[in-house]
Amino acid sequence: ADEGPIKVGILHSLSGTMAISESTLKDTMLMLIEKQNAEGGVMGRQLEPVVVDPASNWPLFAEKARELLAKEKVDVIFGNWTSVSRKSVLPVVEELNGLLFYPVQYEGEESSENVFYTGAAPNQQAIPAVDYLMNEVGVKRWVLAGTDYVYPRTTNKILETYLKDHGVAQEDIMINYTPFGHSNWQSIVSDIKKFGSAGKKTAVVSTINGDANVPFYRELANQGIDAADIPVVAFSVGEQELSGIDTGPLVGHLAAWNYFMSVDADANYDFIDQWIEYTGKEDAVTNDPMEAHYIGFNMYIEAVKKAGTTDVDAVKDAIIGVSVPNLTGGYATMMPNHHITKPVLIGEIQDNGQFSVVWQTPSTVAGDAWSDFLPGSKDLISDWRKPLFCGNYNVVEKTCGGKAEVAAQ
Amino acid sequence: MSITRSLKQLLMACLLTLPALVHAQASDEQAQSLLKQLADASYAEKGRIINDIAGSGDERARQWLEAFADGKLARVEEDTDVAPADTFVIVLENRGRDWTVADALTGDEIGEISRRNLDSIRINNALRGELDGILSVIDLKVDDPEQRLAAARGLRGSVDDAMVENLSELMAEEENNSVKAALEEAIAIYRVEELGDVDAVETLSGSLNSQARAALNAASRSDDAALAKAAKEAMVSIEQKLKMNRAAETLYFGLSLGSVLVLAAIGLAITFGVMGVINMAHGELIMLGAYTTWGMQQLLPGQPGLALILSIPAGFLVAALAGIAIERSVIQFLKGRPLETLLATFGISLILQQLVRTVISPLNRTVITPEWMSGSFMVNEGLFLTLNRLYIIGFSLVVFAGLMLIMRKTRLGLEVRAVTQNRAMARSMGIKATRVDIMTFALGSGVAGLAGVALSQITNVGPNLGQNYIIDSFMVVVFGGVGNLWGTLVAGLSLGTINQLLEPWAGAVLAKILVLVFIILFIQKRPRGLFPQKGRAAEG
Amino acid sequence: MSTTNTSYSQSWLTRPFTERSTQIFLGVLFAAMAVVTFLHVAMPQDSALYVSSYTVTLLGKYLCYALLAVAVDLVWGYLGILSLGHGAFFALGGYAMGMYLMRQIGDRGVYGDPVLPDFMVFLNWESLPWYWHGFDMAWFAFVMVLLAPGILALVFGFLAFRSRVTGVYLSIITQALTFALMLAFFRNEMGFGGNNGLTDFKDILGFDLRTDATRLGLFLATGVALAIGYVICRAIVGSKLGRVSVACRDAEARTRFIGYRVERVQLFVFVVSAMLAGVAGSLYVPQVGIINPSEFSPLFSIEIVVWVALGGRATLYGAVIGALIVNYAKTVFTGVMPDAWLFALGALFVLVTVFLPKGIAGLLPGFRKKQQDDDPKTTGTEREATA
Amino acid sequence: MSIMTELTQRDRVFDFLTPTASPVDVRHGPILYLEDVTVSFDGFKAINNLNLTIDDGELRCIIGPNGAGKTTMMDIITGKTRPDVGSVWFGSRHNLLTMNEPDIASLGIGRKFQKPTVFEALTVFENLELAMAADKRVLPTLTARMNGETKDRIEEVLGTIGLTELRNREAGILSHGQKQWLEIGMLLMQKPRLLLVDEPVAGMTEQEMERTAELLTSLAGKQSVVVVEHDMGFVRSIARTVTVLHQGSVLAEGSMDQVSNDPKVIEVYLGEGA
Amino acid sequence: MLKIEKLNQFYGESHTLWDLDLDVPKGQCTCVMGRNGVGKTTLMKCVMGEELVKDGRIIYGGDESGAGGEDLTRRRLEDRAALGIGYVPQGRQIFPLLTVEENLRVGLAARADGSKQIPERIYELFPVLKEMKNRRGGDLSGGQQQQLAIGRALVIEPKLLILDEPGEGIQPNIVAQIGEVIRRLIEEDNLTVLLVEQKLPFARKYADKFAIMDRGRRVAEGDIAELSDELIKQHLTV
Ligand SMILES: Nc1ncnc2c1ncn2[C@@H]1O[C@H](COP(=O)(O)OP(=O)(O)OP(=O)(O)O)[C@@H](O)[C@H]1O
Ligand SMILES: Nc1ncnc2c1ncn2[C@@H]1O[C@H](COP(=O)(O)OP(=O)(O)OP(=O)(O)O)[C@@H](O)[C@H]1O
Ligand SMILES: NC(N)=O
Ligand SMILES: [Mg+2]
Ligand SMILES: [Mg+2]
Repeated sequence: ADEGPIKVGILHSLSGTMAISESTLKDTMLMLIEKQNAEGGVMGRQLEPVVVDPASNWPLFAEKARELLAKEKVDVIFGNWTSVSRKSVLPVVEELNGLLFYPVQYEGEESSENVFYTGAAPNQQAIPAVDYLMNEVGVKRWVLAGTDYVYPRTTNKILETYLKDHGVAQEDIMINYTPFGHSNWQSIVSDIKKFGSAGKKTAVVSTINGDANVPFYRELANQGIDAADIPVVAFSVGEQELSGIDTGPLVGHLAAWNYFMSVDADANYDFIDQWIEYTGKEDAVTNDPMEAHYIGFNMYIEAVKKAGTTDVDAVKDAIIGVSVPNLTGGYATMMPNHHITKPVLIGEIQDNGQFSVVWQTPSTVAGDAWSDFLPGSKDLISDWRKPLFCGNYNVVEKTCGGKAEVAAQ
Repeated sequence: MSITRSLKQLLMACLLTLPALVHAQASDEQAQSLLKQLADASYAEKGRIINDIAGSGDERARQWLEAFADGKLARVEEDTDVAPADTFVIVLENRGRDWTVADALTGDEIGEISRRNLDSIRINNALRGELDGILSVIDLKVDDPEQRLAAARGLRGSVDDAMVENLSELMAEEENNSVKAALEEAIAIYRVEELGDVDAVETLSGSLNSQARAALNAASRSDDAALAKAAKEAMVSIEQKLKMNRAAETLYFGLSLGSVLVLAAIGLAITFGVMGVINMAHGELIMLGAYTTWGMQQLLPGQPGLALILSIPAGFLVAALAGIAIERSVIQFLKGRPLETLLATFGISLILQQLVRTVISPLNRTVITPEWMSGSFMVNEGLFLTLNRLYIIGFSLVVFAGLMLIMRKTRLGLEVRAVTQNRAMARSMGIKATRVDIMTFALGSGVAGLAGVALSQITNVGPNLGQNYIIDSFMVVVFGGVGNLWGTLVAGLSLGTINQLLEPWAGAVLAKILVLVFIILFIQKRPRGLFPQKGRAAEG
Repeated sequence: MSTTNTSYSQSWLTRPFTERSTQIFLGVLFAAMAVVTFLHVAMPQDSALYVSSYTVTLLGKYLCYALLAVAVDLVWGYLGILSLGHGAFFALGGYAMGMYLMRQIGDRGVYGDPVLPDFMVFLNWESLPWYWHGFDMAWFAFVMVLLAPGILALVFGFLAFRSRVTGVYLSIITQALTFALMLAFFRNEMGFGGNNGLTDFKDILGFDLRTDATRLGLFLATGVALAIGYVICRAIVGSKLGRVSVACRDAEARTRFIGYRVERVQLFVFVVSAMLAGVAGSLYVPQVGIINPSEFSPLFSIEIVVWVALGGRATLYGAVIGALIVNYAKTVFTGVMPDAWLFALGALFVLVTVFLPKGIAGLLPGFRKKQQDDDPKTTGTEREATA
Repeated sequence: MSIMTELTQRDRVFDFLTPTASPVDVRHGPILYLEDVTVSFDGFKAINNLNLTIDDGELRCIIGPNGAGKTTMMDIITGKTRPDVGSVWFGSRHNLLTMNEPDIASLGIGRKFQKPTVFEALTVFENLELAMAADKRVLPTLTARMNGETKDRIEEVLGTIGLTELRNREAGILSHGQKQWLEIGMLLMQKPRLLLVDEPVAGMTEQEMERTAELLTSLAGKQSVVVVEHDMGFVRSIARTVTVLHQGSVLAEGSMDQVSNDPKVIEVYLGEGA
Repeated sequence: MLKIEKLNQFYGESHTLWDLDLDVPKGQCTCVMGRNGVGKTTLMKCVMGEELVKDGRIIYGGDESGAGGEDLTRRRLEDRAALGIGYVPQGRQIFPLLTVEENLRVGLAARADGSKQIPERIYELFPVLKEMKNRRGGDLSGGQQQQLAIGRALVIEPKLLILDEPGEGIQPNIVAQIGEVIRRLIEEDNLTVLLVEQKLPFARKYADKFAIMDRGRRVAEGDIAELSDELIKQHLTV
């Protein structure tokens, strides 16, 4: 209904293992909503946040999504971090025709009519990072280390194909998976050290997630692996993760993101000031998923204005093509595949827990829902505009993948 | 690379001819212009400018280069109260929104400037590597032999034609044998790699240094048959040593993982093993210890080592007090209902976790590793024992010994066992059971706090810390045999070792699964753990 | 005394129906199901009394948990086996059902592969692993719902009980079991979808899972399953075997000396309980729409035990009450006080333990004093049959 | 209903599960032989080369100092403790050392423990019910129904042990002496061929002792009974043959008079005053 | 030494002790008798403080009439040992996983003189305890455990010794010895003994006074010499 406040569901874990990452995103949303309301809301309507705690429990994510959509009747949801939580929520959002903005870098291989992916797809993070290491740093030997779940698995699969396409031999690739929260990195780091002492420049591409990073970096430092010898480029370590690590010994290790807190742009400084004021903590940090929410939120606002309503279908249509400023001085555009355009930045860790950008893509990169480097998906594209209106259109077979019944409509 | 080479050459020359670098001071305009070039240059050009700066002979050069290497050389973008635009500054404190800076030219602290208004001069790993090389060449000449040794070791694999002659001279003059040997090795690597010198292979045989090995490795694939043969022979003896090293390393990893398990479990061996409280909040008590360390470091900024040492008593105290609070408020009402302690302590653990999230932060906290605990202890060139874990092994043994003493040799030990075995009877023998309960629970909790202090040095300090250790802790206590402290020690160490033995060929995930399966099967063989309570009393 | 001696002469299966507590339980359960159905079907959507399908599904989920809790109470309350790994059986039943549901997707997955589930296409699996065969057939999957947890419990229990593993030792190896399974299922190589597990189900037995009717059907099926599970447990507990179980719980060695093969009693009850847990898991999966290795998490299994303890151990209905209350509290608290709900839940656990030693069931009228609350077995210092 | 009953009793057809219960072979006289049995705990020989034979239908008293090994001997017979060496036969067919506790119990060896152990959470009635001789396999136990006959039997035993009034009380609250009686009752319910009774009259009054004596003597003949007791009055009142154990082996054996005048027995056990 | 007045005790609903009076004179051995389940052990537990009493008084110390004594009902269980009360409970209640020596040492804390040594006298009395010093209490035979329980109570050198069927399970010559010890302690150390005993010969031989209980009440008392067959028949047979 187009009256009363616009209800914004916030579906981030505030307890359990993921609270470490997700709880700031809840605060980010609250801050953005507060600011928007202070500016008069949207079309004269105020925004009203509805916060729930899915408690890092995947089925609970689905339940809470249903609660938000069916019971609270929210107009849009911002939420999720892990892929599994998104997978859990996805059927609910599709069934109840909701809108979900997902702010975290992920493995791709998905495009839902109801989900907007404001984090990076692999081609917006992993591939450019590897390009950088290969071309600028001259890395010849690769360690792909990740937590054992689907995002690292897929990313590494893509990278493995990509590296081999670029002439890297099998024996120059070492792949290693560890469980969530892995804390004993001694022998793995020792293996990396050995792998790296073969005389060729070696780098570690890390998709290690969350809590496992602190002990990992500590072990690196203690075993004397220096960024100058074997740099580690991480896709899941941002300012927030660094705020829990003694960064002294990590200076020079890398991360690839679409945003860094240290980026020298006015929009960014404003955002940081706003965040510091909102949290009341001088040492509060911002990070990439926060930027993704910032972008997603603004895109949603623009789309609602454009559509003139919060009606889900209208917003879905309106949002494609919407462009809003990002925090790094450029613009982000919502593409027809529900992914957005992003610049890719490579940063080196500084001793103050910040990244210093050492490289960035010359222009923004559009997110790819389906990877070009996986056999199952290289022929798939996604386009949610009519007449195609399909999340997984096979350009070879000219069919709309598994959604045969949708195509038939 | 050639730029650096010439720079090195220059440095080497200075080094050998002059007692120290001549200190001249270039004019400030010159310096300003150099710094401006550095700031505006692309990464590729920055190398050359470093060269110019180092070669300028300006005594401030080293300061600039170090600041640059640390990413702390910056330019003021717009006029401010403290400095006009385009002033080059060295950032002294780079946290928060306003940074404290010093004028790069005068070296004087000039005040705070908003980060918005500072443009850091960018550096990357490649440049930093080169800078390190330059600085280490300079270090070859210092008085401290340790520093010289480090510099000489650092040179291995990076010697080039430009340096080799000077290095040889330096080696001849060197008095310290270790430094001399390191220099010799550095030169030999160069000779094997670049000149294919068979004689130099001799020097390298037996060396465990990875650069030396890489050189030999390459040489063994050389077309020169004599060289290849010699290199292969040298490799054999190295491989032998490496095998030994690897075995020792695995053992060390195992013991260190084991000692972490022991530390985490040992408090539980008291509260659960001896008192019979199924203490699900044990992990959160560990967490409190870890947060105490963080708190201490906040209280004593800049003294992480002292803070860490003070955290040992403080962590014990905090966790012990929390333990007493738990005992008094809940556990004491559950006498004779041991299973329900599970329910209550589970609730307590939820509360404690959320308390930390609410009061402190849901995010991890930074605990700094003091200097003396970071890095490794070198046994030989191929075997390094990480210091933090070395300390933890020692610490866990000390904690264990202390507990053992308390439980075996003091009155409390006897009384707590009597109370848990037959509370009513113990009381009729005059034992103040309530006091014993409090003290024992406090002891167990305090030891959990100690574990937290230690764990803060290897893992996250965050609200989930406890959750990550609770399952393992129960596993260790039970595997060792409930109520047997020795059992906890042996169980922890052996599970750690088994895990590390399996990990190289099974991978981390499968190794962990195999350890769990091993525990399940082992318990079939010994249904009461490693050190069971034997005899009539236990069997029933 | 509700176990009057006269009831001993009844057949084990009919006895529960003559018991007051079972009659009340079934009455309340079926009445609640009827009311929910009526309010859902007959009330207009905007009525205050309307029960939305969201609520129906939520209730269905609670009932699954209730059945799981009953299964745990059977082994813990009456047999003295504190299983800290019952989540494993629940999850296995869930996976069996999930595999069926995955196969039902057919070519409607994102990659449109008619046989391979999406995650396999995605990770380049060439063909269906052998253990996935047969799950396209409902009957097979439903048999596996019972067999997978049943066989695991049989093998595990056979080993453990034969070796006379008891008390905390047993508890901890059940925990190790579920922990190991969790790690194993996390591995993508296992072929169960790794951490993402199985999702995106479309229909069950030909009914679209997204329709309200199917949801209601699943809710009712769960209610019936709970009723049957409850009656089975009651029947076992009220039979002579139930009394032997209690005997094993309190004095295992002594039970052997009067001629009972304790390990077989334990094995039987354990397997029955595991199967019930499996059924609960299988009904849970289509209702929540996902099964993933976190159901194997040791902390989840501990939580189940907490529900039972909170509700009141060794009563069966206490387990149901505990599961319903805790999970309802979670739903409410995570919604209304997202930042502080753990305080509330934690405090609930603590307060119940301290002030309601018999659990919440202890508040009910007619609660039997006979229910023993503490079990010397699991303290590790059992004293029995000693010289 | 009848179908249900039918169904539930179907498992009775699984006859192949029934162990072919071979009757105890006592054609050669003795029902229990212990030969050269030795058991040691951490090097301490609790039973040392023990030889003992109990005849079918015999009532045997075993006495001996504390720690002589009497309870340990019972542990060995019932399968609780495995001897280091030696052999133990029940009748001439069953080697008890190869069997576990429930098998031995089902063969017909019942035991009363020195420290009374009953099922504390179960009522007195239920304690007796469980002990009752019956098919003790899992499914038969599950489907077991109580008929009038068994109920009468339980009531009868309840009367014998004087706990009729407490039949529905939990066994855990019984006093020490009452538990002793309950254990004797459980033993009676088991109808074993061989009863091993460890200190039955500890804590009983004189008069109860007399009742116990009567009870045990009445059982002898049909069943074999081995009684361990320190109360000489009681032993004297029931004893036919008395065996004296000392330090794990037989010190003396014979009638009560013979034994009580044996100087060795007097020295280590009875004392001058007895 | 111990004066019990109008003691009432309940187990939940069931009223176990009824208005019970009992006098235990100093320096004598008072024997409580009664059939199974009449409440003897319960009475002992009340004196020790293991069970709560509903009402009534237990006066310890003081003179004949109890004046100057202390009301035990208000004392916690653990304080009673320090007052000099030693307890040998029914069923032994030794600490099964402590060694024999540790079992004995447990009592040392309650000793008035603060000695840390186990009195040699105990080993003299029960040589088997010395022999088995390092064995776990739970591994001992029944009779050995009983001896340990008595030895443990003597460690605190009590002024009042409560013995609940001490002879149970002990070989005859040692039973006799225990009797002798009791007498000796009474005579030499002016010990007061409260004894529960079913065995008449033992009671007759070593006790000074008797009290008979029935269904929670005291039904008879007097000097041991007055314990007639009639009383026995009336109260001790079924
Ligand atoms: N598990 C064990 N470990 C060590 N010693 C044991 C163990 N079991 C029994 N003993 C010792 O073996 C001896 C025999 O014990 P047992 O219980 O058989 O004696 P008993 O003849 O029954 O004595 P009582 O008349 O006192 O009951 C005792 O000295 C006892 O301490
Ligand atoms: N914990 C309890 N709860 C309820 N009733 C109990 C409890 N303990 C004992 N009783 C009951 O109280 C009564 C007295 O028990 P008590 O142990 O004092 O008897 P007793 O005189 O010592 O007998 P015995 O000679 O057999 O040792 C008994 O009827 C017993 O069933
Ligand atoms: N999408 C992730 N990082 O799980
Ligand atoms: Mg004995
Ligand atoms: Mg008594």
